[in-house]
Amino acid sequence: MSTIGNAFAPVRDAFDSIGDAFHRMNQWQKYSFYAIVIIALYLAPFWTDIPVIGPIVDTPGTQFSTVLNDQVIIFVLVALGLNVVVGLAGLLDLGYVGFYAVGAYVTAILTSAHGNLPWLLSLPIAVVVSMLFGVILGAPTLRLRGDYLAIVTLGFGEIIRLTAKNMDWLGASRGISNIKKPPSIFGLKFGVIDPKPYYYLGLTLVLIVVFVLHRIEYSRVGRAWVAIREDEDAAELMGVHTFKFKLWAFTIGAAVGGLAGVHYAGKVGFINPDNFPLQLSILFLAAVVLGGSGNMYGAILGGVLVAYVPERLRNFADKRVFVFGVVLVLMMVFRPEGILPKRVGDEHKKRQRSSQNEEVAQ
Amino acid sequence: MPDWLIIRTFWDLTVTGLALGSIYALVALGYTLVYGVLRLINFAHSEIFMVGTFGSLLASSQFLNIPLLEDGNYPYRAGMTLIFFLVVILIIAMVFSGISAVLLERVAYRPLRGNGDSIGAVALAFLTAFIVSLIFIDDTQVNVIISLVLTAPIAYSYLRIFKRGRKAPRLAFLISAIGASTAIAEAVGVWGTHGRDQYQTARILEKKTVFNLFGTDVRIDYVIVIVGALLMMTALTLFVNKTRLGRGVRAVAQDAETSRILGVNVDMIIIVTFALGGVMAGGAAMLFTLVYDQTRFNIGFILGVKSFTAAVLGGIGNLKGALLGGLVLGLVENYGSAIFGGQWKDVIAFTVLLVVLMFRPTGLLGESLGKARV
Amino acid sequence: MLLEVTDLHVFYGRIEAIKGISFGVGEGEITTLIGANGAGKTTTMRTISGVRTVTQGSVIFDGQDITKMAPHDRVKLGICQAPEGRGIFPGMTVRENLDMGTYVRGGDSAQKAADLAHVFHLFPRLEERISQLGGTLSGGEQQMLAIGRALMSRPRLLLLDEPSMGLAPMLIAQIFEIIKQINSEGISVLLVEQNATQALRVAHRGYVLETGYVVKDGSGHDLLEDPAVRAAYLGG
Amino acid sequence: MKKSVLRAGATLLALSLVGVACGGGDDASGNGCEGDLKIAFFGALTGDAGNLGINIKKGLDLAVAQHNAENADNQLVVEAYDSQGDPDQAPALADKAIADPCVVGIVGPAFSGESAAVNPKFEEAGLPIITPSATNPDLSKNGWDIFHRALAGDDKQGPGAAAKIVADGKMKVGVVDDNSEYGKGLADIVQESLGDKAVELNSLDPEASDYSAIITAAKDAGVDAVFFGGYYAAAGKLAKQMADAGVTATFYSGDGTLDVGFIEAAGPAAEGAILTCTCAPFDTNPEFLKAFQDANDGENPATYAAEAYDAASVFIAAIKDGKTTRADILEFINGYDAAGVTKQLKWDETGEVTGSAVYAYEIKDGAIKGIGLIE
Repeated sequence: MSTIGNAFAPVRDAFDSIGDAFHRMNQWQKYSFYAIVIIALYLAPFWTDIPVIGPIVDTPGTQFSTVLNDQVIIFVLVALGLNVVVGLAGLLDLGYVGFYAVGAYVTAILTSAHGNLPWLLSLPIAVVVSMLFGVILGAPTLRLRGDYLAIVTLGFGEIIRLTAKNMDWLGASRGISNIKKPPSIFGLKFGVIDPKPYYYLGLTLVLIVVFVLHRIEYSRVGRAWVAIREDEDAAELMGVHTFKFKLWAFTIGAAVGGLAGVHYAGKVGFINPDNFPLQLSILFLAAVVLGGSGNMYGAILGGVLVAYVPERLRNFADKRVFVFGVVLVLMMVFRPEGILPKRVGDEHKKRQRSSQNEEVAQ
Repeated sequence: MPDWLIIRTFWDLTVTGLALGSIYALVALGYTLVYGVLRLINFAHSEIFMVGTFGSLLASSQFLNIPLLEDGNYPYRAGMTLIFFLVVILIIAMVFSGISAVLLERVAYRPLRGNGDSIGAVALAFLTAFIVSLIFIDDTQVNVIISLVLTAPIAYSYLRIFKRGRKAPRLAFLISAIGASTAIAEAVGVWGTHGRDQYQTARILEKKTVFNLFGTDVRIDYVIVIVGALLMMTALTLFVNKTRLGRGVRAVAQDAETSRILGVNVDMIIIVTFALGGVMAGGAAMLFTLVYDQTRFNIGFILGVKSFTAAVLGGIGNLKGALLGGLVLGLVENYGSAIFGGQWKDVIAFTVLLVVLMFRPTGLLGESLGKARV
Repeated sequence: MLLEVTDLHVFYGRIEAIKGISFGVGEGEITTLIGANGAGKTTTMRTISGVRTVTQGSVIFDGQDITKMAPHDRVKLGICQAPEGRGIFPGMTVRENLDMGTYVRGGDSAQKAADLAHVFHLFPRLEERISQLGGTLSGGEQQMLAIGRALMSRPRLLLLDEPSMGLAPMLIAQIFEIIKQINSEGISVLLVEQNATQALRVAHRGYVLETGYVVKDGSGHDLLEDPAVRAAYLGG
Repeated sequence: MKKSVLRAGATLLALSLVGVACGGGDDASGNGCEGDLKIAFFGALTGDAGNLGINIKKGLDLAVAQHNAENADNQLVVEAYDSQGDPDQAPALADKAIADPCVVGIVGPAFSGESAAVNPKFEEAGLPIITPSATNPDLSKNGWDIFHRALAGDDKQGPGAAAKIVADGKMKVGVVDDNSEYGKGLADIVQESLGDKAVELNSLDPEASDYSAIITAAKDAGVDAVFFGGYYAAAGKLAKQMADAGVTATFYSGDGTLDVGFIEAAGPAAEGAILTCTCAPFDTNPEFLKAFQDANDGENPATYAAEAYDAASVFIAAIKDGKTTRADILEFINGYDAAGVTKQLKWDETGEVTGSAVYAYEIKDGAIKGIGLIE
């Protein structure tokens, strides 16, 4: 039997060779490349005005720049956070929407329902509270393995949503309105209609998160995560304090999820429990795995796709969720590691691919 | 004794809790069987149940031609006719669920095991052509025709890709499952005759009280559900423990590699496993429509999450655990609702799960399909 | 020859584990493959059982080409293996484990009872443990169970992968006695062993494997006497 | 290879800059509309609550079609924004509507939840809205100038429903809701109005299948009526399961249940159920009824269709009056006072329609029958 992987090998090789080309660039070239990409991204709300590209990227029925912020930025932030939990530490979290909800609710409570803090001040508080929730959920449950953790986290997400729905103090099913907006700065007015300032803010948050996560990933903590993901028992034997690092993964993931919630609450100004359904957790997970679990840039791409494609496909409004489901299956059948799989050393890569060839019935 | 609602209505809550719990348990069996054999959360199992409810809907409305109402009243049947109708509906629901479970395995899982075959390739090819044609034309009939034409060449190339197949990582199975689940539910929601609305199923069983339990009237449909579920579960346990294929299922669950060496056809066993889970879900679906006489495209989701919770609560991979978990969950939900109010029902269910797993990390009865014995 | 393996190549992903070996097992003979860890012995066994796919080469059993045959069809032909590490189903009783040996064959209960009696005759310990779970047996008992289970399939060719691994010397001697006895009943045996001395002593024919190649072959007796083999595998 | 990566990035950047240059920050709120003016539908056409949105759009379509037939030189277009009733999806649609200068009025948003999410946007854009169905009382308390309701809110309906229940001689009323913004809001008002006649039975999950725990509590309390705040699908399941469990209490519910879907779901158990709505019975205005039937293959207008027709008529009246900008139309609406098919259309400063009424309906022989005004 041929052992050369699947028919997407050319695609994978293309990605690999782009990656290799990138790695061969010198410092100066790399930085200018980053700069170009980042500037282009900041200009994304105007892409629809570009002659040929505009009609291709524009979303029918919905405002492109609103989609960029409300859907794409939120999904990218969340995917980045969830990637730490699922992709790096290998912990299957089906209730990640819970942290997103915590971030949004803390902001809502502090700036509207029970307080009058400015949005900016609520941000660090909400992030810290989200991390606390990460610890609260993680500490008792991280001893559970794989699929048990999945259902427990799923339950956690539901508990958060239902608690918000049933407690008057949290606005119950009415939700919380009049959430404060981010402060106007550099001439950017954070109003109700124009989504562009929120997008700039969101993109900035994404870049900061990417930078921070990048640092963490290549630190001792990141290496410990990889060790846990590959073989938890072996990691434990090697002296990695697995519980501590798993908890860290959970907490950092929660912080990013919470941050996304803060950004969302500040943008929409009104939240209610129905904004945080269980299905959203599943979409978040789909984003991470679709893009390439374990690779930050894969997670970003996955977030963009899962958020953007259904909006782009609004033409066949009621069939787009069906199409999305089928696309997920097809993607997993033909590119199971995601679009941008995690990049590993060449030797390691070979070993990994060959071990995936083992034909054991799972 | 304090005069609490839960105490006043204890037996009432118990009967209805056991009935709902029996349905949870039957669906939980599907999760547990597949998990036991493949170590895979078959996320789309909930939709297998949903398909079963539509199977019983079609059975009563199309095959048996029973109207929803006769002169403004339910079309009750009695005696042998009733039994015959119920059996026909049960079998058709089981066939619907069983076949869809097996198809699901072929399309969404088997190719990921690096083992795809022509049925999976054809189905995936058809779906590919269909969604691609959807982008250009939004007319279902035309789409179907285009897709049928394009199926063969695409299937051929898919089959070639399968041939070079390799095994996908675990997470990919879960996402594929989620995708399949979404697609199945949405397909019914989009192309079903009532779309996303509720469907009513004909009620042929008059819901009479059959006996009185500590002052609570127990209705015939609840008795049928509980007894039916127990019978089906016993049949399944006997099958798994006493038959050759059943032994194969247990063997693969415990050690797939050795099973192959001893001549067990693992692919065959996986099909059997999905079929068994599907048949149980079909039975659950028939019992469900018997009590609630309605269904909907998204009916599987909540019930699926609950049943999966039940499976984990009892110990996933463990047949007795599925039964115990289902019944416990049904009861806990009902008692909890009486104490804290219905809106906290799901919170209570998940909290119980959390607490149980903290003290017993592999559920009430622990894992392992192989160890599940009568 | 009952089993003839010709120019066998097997890959694990991109790594070639077996690089073209040829050997045979004669009808009614005990044949042994000896070699160090990683020489490819277990891979060879799994290939003969059909669990691993062959990249190149052929496997002929009793004149029939079985290179591409599914594992369960090979068991039907009479090839059965007691795998490395014994592969006992931990959640099944001894009786159920033995029944798994007849999984493919099916057969009537009288036949099964006779086979069971035969296995219990060879391994009286198993009868004592009949309703105990496989996972609770000792290492020696598990090995007996693995061999017994393979015998239940009424094999023409019994594949034994490291039957002496992890056992006390007393038990090892006992196991090899039983292998001889099984062979004397007309069952051909392919034996893979690190314990080369014992293996060559009972074997009619032996092959020495090194990193995917056959480096030497001959009768069991000749190999035992071969100075190079002695130096490398027999501890002087 | 490395060059090409850089080049691709640079191209993207250049294109973006071109985009900025020719995009120009045009503001949407002016009347820069080229082409026909649009009246937009905003709400669910697909998704779980699609039925109600479809009713509304039919009313809107009828009004616009009548206008277009009579005024060949002044054609209007109906633009539909299908939010699926989801507050998460609504903002991007609202922004699109705001950015389209031709959209001068909105019939919607259909639901209370999405209204809370997007009405602040419409307010800031000065885009007038008339909702034919969002009845949550809090909506009119936000000081939105653009906000108008074509029917009374639940603060009118709730006391009306309670009055009807009391008038029917019920002494012990179990109050249940579906824990939605609309359902819980309405149920709370009903419960408050009923005072000590009410027995709180808490909330149910509309997506769940089994309501036996709540029914057990209702049985235990010995209620002679049950009021349900929520939508028709859950109402049908609840009514049926209550009947199965031998609860003989009369079933009451609000406008969310006023749909044939309720009768379908509840079967014979729906008989005798009393529903309230601040919307008018479909046959209130024979002229409208006939026009609607003619346009829809003899189908009767369902819940909110007449209110949507009224809402659209007000926008059309403004446009006929020569108003073409959002600001002018808004001013026109705020000063409007004329009879519609359902009621006199005149709004107070909070956007509540004056002179509204609560109607009662009964399910009889498998159909919805209006049984008149509740005093």
